[in-house]
Amino acid sequence: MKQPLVKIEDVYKDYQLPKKYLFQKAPFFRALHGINLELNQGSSFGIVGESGCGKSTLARIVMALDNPTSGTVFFEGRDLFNIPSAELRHLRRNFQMVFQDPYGSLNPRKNILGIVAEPLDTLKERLSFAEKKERVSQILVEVGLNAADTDKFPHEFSGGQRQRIAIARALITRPSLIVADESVSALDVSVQAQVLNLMMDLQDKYNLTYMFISHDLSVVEYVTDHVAVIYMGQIVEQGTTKSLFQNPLHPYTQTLLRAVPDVNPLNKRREVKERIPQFEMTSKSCPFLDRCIKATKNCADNAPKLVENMGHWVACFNPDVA
Amino acid sequence: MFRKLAEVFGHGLKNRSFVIGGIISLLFFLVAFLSYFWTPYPVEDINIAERLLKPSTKYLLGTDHFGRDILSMLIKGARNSVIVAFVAIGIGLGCGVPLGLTAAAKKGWVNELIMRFNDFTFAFPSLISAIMITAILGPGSINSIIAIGIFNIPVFARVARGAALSIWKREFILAARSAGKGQFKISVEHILPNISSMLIVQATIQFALGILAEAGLSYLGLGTQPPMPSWGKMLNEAHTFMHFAPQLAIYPGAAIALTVMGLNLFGDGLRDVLDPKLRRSR
Amino acid sequence: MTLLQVKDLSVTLITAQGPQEVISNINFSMDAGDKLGIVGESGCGKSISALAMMSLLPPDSQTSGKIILEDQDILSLNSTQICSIRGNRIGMIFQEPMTALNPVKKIGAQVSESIDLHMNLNRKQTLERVTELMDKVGLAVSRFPLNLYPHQLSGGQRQRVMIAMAIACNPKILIADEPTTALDVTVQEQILDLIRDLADSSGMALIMISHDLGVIAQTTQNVMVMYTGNIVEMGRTVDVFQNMLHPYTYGLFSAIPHAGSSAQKKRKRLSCIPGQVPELHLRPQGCNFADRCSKVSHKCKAIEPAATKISDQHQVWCYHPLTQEDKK
Amino acid sequence: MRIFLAKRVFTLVLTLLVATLVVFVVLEILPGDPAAVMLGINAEADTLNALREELGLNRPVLIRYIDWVSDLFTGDLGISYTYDVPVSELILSRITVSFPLALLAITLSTLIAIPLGIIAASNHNKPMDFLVMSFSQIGIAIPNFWFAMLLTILFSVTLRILPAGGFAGWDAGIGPVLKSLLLPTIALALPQSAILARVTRSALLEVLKEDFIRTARAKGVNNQGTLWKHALRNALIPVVTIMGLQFSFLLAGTIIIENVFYLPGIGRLIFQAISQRDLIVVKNLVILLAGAVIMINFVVDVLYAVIDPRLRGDKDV
Repeated sequence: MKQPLVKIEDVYKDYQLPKKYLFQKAPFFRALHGINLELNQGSSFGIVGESGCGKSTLARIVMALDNPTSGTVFFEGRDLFNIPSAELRHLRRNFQMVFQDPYGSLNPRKNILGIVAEPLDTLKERLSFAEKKERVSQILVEVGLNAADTDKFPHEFSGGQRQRIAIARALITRPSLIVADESVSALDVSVQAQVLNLMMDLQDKYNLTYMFISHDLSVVEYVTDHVAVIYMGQIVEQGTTKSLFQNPLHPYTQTLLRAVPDVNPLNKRREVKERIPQFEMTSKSCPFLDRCIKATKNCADNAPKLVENMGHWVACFNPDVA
Repeated sequence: MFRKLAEVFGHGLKNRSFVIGGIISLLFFLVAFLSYFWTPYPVEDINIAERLLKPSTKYLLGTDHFGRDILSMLIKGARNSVIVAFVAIGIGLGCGVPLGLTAAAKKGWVNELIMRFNDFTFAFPSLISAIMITAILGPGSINSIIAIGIFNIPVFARVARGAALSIWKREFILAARSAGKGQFKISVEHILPNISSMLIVQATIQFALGILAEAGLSYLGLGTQPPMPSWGKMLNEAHTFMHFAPQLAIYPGAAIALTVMGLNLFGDGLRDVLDPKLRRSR
Repeated sequence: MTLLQVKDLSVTLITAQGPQEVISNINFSMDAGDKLGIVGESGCGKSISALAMMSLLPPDSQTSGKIILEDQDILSLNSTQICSIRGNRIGMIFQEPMTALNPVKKIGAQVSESIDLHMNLNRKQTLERVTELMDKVGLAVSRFPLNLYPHQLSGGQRQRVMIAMAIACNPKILIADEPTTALDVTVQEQILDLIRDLADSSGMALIMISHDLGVIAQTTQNVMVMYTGNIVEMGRTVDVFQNMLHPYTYGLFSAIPHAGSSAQKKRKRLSCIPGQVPELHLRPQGCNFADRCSKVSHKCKAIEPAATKISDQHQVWCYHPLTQEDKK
Repeated sequence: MRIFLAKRVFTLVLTLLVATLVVFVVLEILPGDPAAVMLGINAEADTLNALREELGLNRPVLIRYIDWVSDLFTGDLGISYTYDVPVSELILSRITVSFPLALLAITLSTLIAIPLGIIAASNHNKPMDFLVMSFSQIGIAIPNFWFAMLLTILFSVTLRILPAGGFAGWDAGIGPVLKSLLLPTIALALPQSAILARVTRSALLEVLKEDFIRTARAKGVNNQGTLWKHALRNALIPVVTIMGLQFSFLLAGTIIIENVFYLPGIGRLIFQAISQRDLIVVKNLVILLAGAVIMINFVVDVLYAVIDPRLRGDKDV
């Protein structure tokens, strides 16, 4: 079997919280709770969840910008958290990131050349200024900007153009993986469509792998071929986009999908029923217990593991098999 | 670089504080510079016969109790103020900014340590440090430089850290880290340029404060020593003659006030000139 | 009965490029109990028009036209009269629940403030009213005591406090400016339900401002689509969303990836509107959308189009409304 | 709130300890032989030895430090070399001048500054604002001792209605005391209030831009109401910060001002002690001043939490 490009292995991430009593052991917040994933070359993998579910933390760990508390990430078979830092720096040319905020992700004090060329430092060979400029101009054209834009500064561009610059920066080292953390969320729909199209074209051209993180389900459905739904730091459902979106099994996935307001005013939504939690939540319970309409005693006592069901994986004792 | 400076300057010309403050500050520096080449009379010349003269065409601002020319002493005193304030700013920037940048980059106990050090140094206003130093070394202008410089360190460290922390949260820092840049390189390449305008503004304010502090120390006799004239020292001497030559108290004080006001206005103007640019490009 | 009538409203703001007209001559009206949506991309003037109705624009802005609430022109009132309308006859909810509440005041005090200002109640009655309001927005006082501070609540809960504040004095109109943009979908769903239920049960009119077509579709009966300070299409939500006539409205709809796209065998490119929303000082002459429009003609570039009535309920500001053919 | 206080008290004690260490190192160890410093270069060997013996300088450094710190707790600070009276007595008698002066000054400056700041902010960009700002620019630029001299020239030399200096003493009654403290208080307070007014104004203007101010206005609160009920408390954090800082400047200020007006306070004492090289007095006075500043910083930190509930670290719902 072919080796996966990225292998996320049992990743936990805890953040310390401030103490509430003086002599208490510092409490922690578990942002990620045993995440296992494999991303194959050329695929686009979606990570879906609400704010605070840990999806951005996961992105940062995959990018080796943050250390997991336990577990690790393999990139092209190499353990990112167990290699010399010089090697990691060099390896970084192969995975790059496109961020959410087109205004915050470009240093306002640097010109476009400086911004886009920055990842070139991860290459082993040192490039001359002329070589850098040549490569930057080339990539700018590729993302739909002008080769002459190298001397301009970020504030001279609109939000959509800035996001193109960010894509150019991520692409300049010809990486195999691009992690896109809410990369189109801040854009207006008309611009969002342009940027999505660009990303799709680039994927076809360079056989890129995307890890596409978003809270926008319709965008994820459109862009990705595999998807994982994260709730409170755990994967609750995972599978091919097609099977997951057409046949969501986990109550949480269903809640998410149903909550998206339909653009057709004739498709009136059902009212949400008020749920009264019936079971006491413990550290062993299913994380979705207090919001689940199908919760049982079993769910309160044991956390379900991911099991295969109807062609994809779901962590639920009572999946909705229609 | 030059294009940017020219741009800032162009915006500045529309700002009243920037222009007025800039002109006053420039005059002050020119006068201080002038003292190296020329003063109307040598300030060491004691001429008891012509003591405590009122302003006249010979002595534009009159003479003091030793018959020294007040104008000459003011000109030379400007030089003294500039040097003390400059070196003290240098100490503050040189130690404070790296400390602040480190605290912002490292977080954890390093940050805690630096911040405690900061709070602690704040507990010793320059006058108290100067008193301690004088108590063991005896008075001298070096004292004032060290004392004011030490007090400047936590000021710059705080400004640098505060500004740096907000820059560290921005996404372009994550981008730089994904490009394999370490904390030091990021601090120098990304953080510093983005907080430099704040540091410059703070420096002009500290410059003004430094002049005030130096005057205070010299006034108490803890700072600059005779025969080098200083504005604070002149005020101290004027105090003795307050009852029959009150005019002596006017000039040095006015010189201090005008200079400090000029620098403060310039700092305010500079902040306004630099700020909207920052906001727009965010 | 006409509750609110906006006549020839124009707003000019002072920007970095000098004074710019951000809203040009918009006209609309609504009756008691109506639910009106305003939709458009950032910078189209949808929030500005809401702020104009509340007279909350920056002091250096210029406003012309009329905003008639029942029988009063809001734009002609002095500041005392305006204050007696705000929070009393018009309530408003803002986008950022995190920053829209005063961090150093207890939530109970923040909700009771508008009651104290506009209703003549004694302390006990005020407390009763606040308790009733908190119940209504789903923050029962038993679980959420009134002495909590905003930072102790989640985003959705804060937005509920905002809603309680806005409806405290039974306003005639509730303006919701992107009330759920900062919230997660599941929370958004609850907040939208709450707003709609409150409007239905009290007969209060609702102006829902959003960039999200789905939100507008699910909460409004009428809608106006705005682009760079102009209304480009207006009508019943069903008509506009099912049978859009302006190329811009159509462009908006085709640019969003639709649910069910994963069912298709081959991924299609998204159709998108070329170019970008022009900056205010770079708006073209004539129709503002001309530069990005597929059906542009010479006329579009010369003269701004006036309203074309398609039916009693449906108007479009375009010389070349789309036909069924165009949409294929 | 409790854990917050506990943490702060812990840092307070730690900072105070470090302060004693620094003062001890600078004044007792760095000079090498404090006795030599006190007596000057021409001192005889046996006089030096006698003084060393008296000061206990022959004992190990660590013991000396511990002794001093415990002395600080008991209040037995030794005997002044020049005045030949217990240092604690000396300090206590001088504090009766300095403390009222500092208190009067900070009160006066706050009473002037906060209203001025509010007036300026509520008349933003109007003539009143410009007037307040001009006052502030001038006030910041004027050194307090020069201002003190100008006041003396005007009220004592020219108008002859207030004393040019000296302290009437508490035995003379409250009237003469206030009369002798009036000019020093004004000289200290006005420049301070200039800074504080400016900070108050800019803090208010900053807060007035916040979203929740718009919310308040949307509720129908008028301009005065938003300013007083919503903006003011939020603006207090920077104002309190600056007030804390000003207190330390004020201490420094009193040293100068007491010398201008010949007031027998702590400032005058420390100045005299330095010129007489009375290290015992200097050491204890410096730690007193530094301790006062540290205490004020502590109070400011606690005030933050009183003003802003977010800083209390309370439990969430």
